[in-house]
Amino acid sequence: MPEQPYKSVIEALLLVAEEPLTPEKISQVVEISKEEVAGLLNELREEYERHSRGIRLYEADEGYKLGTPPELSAYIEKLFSVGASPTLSRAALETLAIIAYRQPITRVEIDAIRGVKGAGVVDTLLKRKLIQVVGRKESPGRPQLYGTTPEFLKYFGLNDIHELPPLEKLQDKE
Amino acid sequence: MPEQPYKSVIEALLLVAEEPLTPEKISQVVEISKEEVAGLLNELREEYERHSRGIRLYEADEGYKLGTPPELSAYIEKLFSVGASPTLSRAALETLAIIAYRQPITRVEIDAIRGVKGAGVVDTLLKRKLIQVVGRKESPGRPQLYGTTPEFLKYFGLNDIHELPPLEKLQDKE
Amino acid sequence: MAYQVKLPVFEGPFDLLFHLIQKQEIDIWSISITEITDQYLEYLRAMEELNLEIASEFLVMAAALLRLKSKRLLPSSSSFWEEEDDKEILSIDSTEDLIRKVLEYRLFKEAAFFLREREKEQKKIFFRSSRQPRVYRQTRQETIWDESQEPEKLARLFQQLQERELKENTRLSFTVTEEYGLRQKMKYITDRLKRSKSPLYFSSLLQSHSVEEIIITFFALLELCNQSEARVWQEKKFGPILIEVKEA
Repeated sequence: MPEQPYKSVIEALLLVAEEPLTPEKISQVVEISKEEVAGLLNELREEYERHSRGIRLYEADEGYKLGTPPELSAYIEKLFSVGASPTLSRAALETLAIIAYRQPITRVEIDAIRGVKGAGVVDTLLKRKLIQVVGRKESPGRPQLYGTTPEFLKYFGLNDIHELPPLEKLQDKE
Repeated sequence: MPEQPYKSVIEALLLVAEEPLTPEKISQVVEISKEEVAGLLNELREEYERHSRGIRLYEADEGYKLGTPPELSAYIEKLFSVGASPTLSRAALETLAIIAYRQPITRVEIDAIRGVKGAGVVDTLLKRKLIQVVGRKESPGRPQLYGTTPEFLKYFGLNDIHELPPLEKLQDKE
Repeated sequence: MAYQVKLPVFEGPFDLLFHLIQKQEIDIWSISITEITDQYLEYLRAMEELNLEIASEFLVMAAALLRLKSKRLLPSSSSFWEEEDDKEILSIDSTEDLIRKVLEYRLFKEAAFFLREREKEQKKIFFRSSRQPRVYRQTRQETIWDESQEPEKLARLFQQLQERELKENTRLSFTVTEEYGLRQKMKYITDRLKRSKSPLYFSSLLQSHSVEEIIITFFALLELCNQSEARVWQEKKFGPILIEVKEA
């Protein structure tokens, strides 16, 4: 491996790690002693604070991870609530559930299941890119068919539409 | 909101954002002009490089996100204990190049350019979500037409399909 | 052990041809089809000697090249060449056509090379995983975490909706039959059918077009079919429903 300042290596590891990193793990990857790791982690922590950066080093689960300074929480909350991220209304979630499990599906079919005319809801979901037009039904009027988007998967943290929880079998309709 | 150095706020936002952050979004959250945001992003980028840190600022999807310096890849791979992820075969890359520049295109048309029947290659690319069916050609048999996906752009670190160099320009390289 | 000859590997016949032309270091448009064909066959022979498997496309190209070569030896007016119109992936009409195809292939070979470089570069960069902020938000105690983002909630909602739909459908059909009277409607339909000389449209049986009426009329019709009193058909999928009396 190329010679790199170990501190930057540790910072990179912390940036991409999915879980808190233990000094053992870091020492194993970087191939320096646990003591050296501890020293470098301390340096990192101090640098983050001294230069009033947007990053902090936190301990969690016997490991370390990067997080944001508590005093910036207002900004972070704003980030997650601004624009495209208001939580979905119940109507929107119901509609989304129907589309997810019954795609491709038309508006009329959605309304029939919900028992309500939900004109605006579909448009909202379209605008948020959680659903998209996937074709047209070969029936009178050739209504548009809707399906979910990659954005939808991301929103619910799914890798694949098949990761949607399976539905328990309902009794067969008479 | 508390008075905070804007640069640290932006760094914090980049750290927690789920998707590349556009200057617009940042400007909206931090409540400073887009020009100021652009200036601060530049300062951040330079600081990361100058101090040889483990963090870099990257552009993607018209936004910005944090990633690691390419020269540390060996360590990251070790952390995830994966070898470098498999690269695409030459056949796959050739096929992908043809689809990228000539989309929408059918299998037969791809084969004609390559001079080889590449049945399996297209399927592999479909499975890897680098290409998708974008329609059917209005010719006998109505063969499927293929095009590239957003995943394709991400894979090659492109913001836009137009960032592909023009074909004629590739030709100049004798 | 015999020494091993290393043969370069080519993605396809065009790839090989391009390599051969490039080796000659001449303008591609002035290649001699005879020379190229010979070199091409030589390569295939070398592959054979090494017991390498030769993909069929390489052989098809060899045939195409030989054809081009011999074409030059025969008078061009000869009708000898107007035979089989092979719809193979490789149909090459002339040397110019061949060169055009090789050049086109080369463009994409370059493009593939460009993509390879981008791929290499990208593979070295790692980003924060997009699932990470969840962890971050949870550990920060004040949960911004929003349960509407849980896929399980979707499943629950859908299940509830399906159950409700089931209940409502049963209730609807029950009350409808009660209120309107199936018998009455059946009698109405048979009367109309007997009076009419030509088949009736389903829609002409309706007076109010309310959901309830449509359903009851449909049920009545089904019942009549069941009792072999009426014959029902559609001329095409989703077309209008036509009805006539079924003669005994």
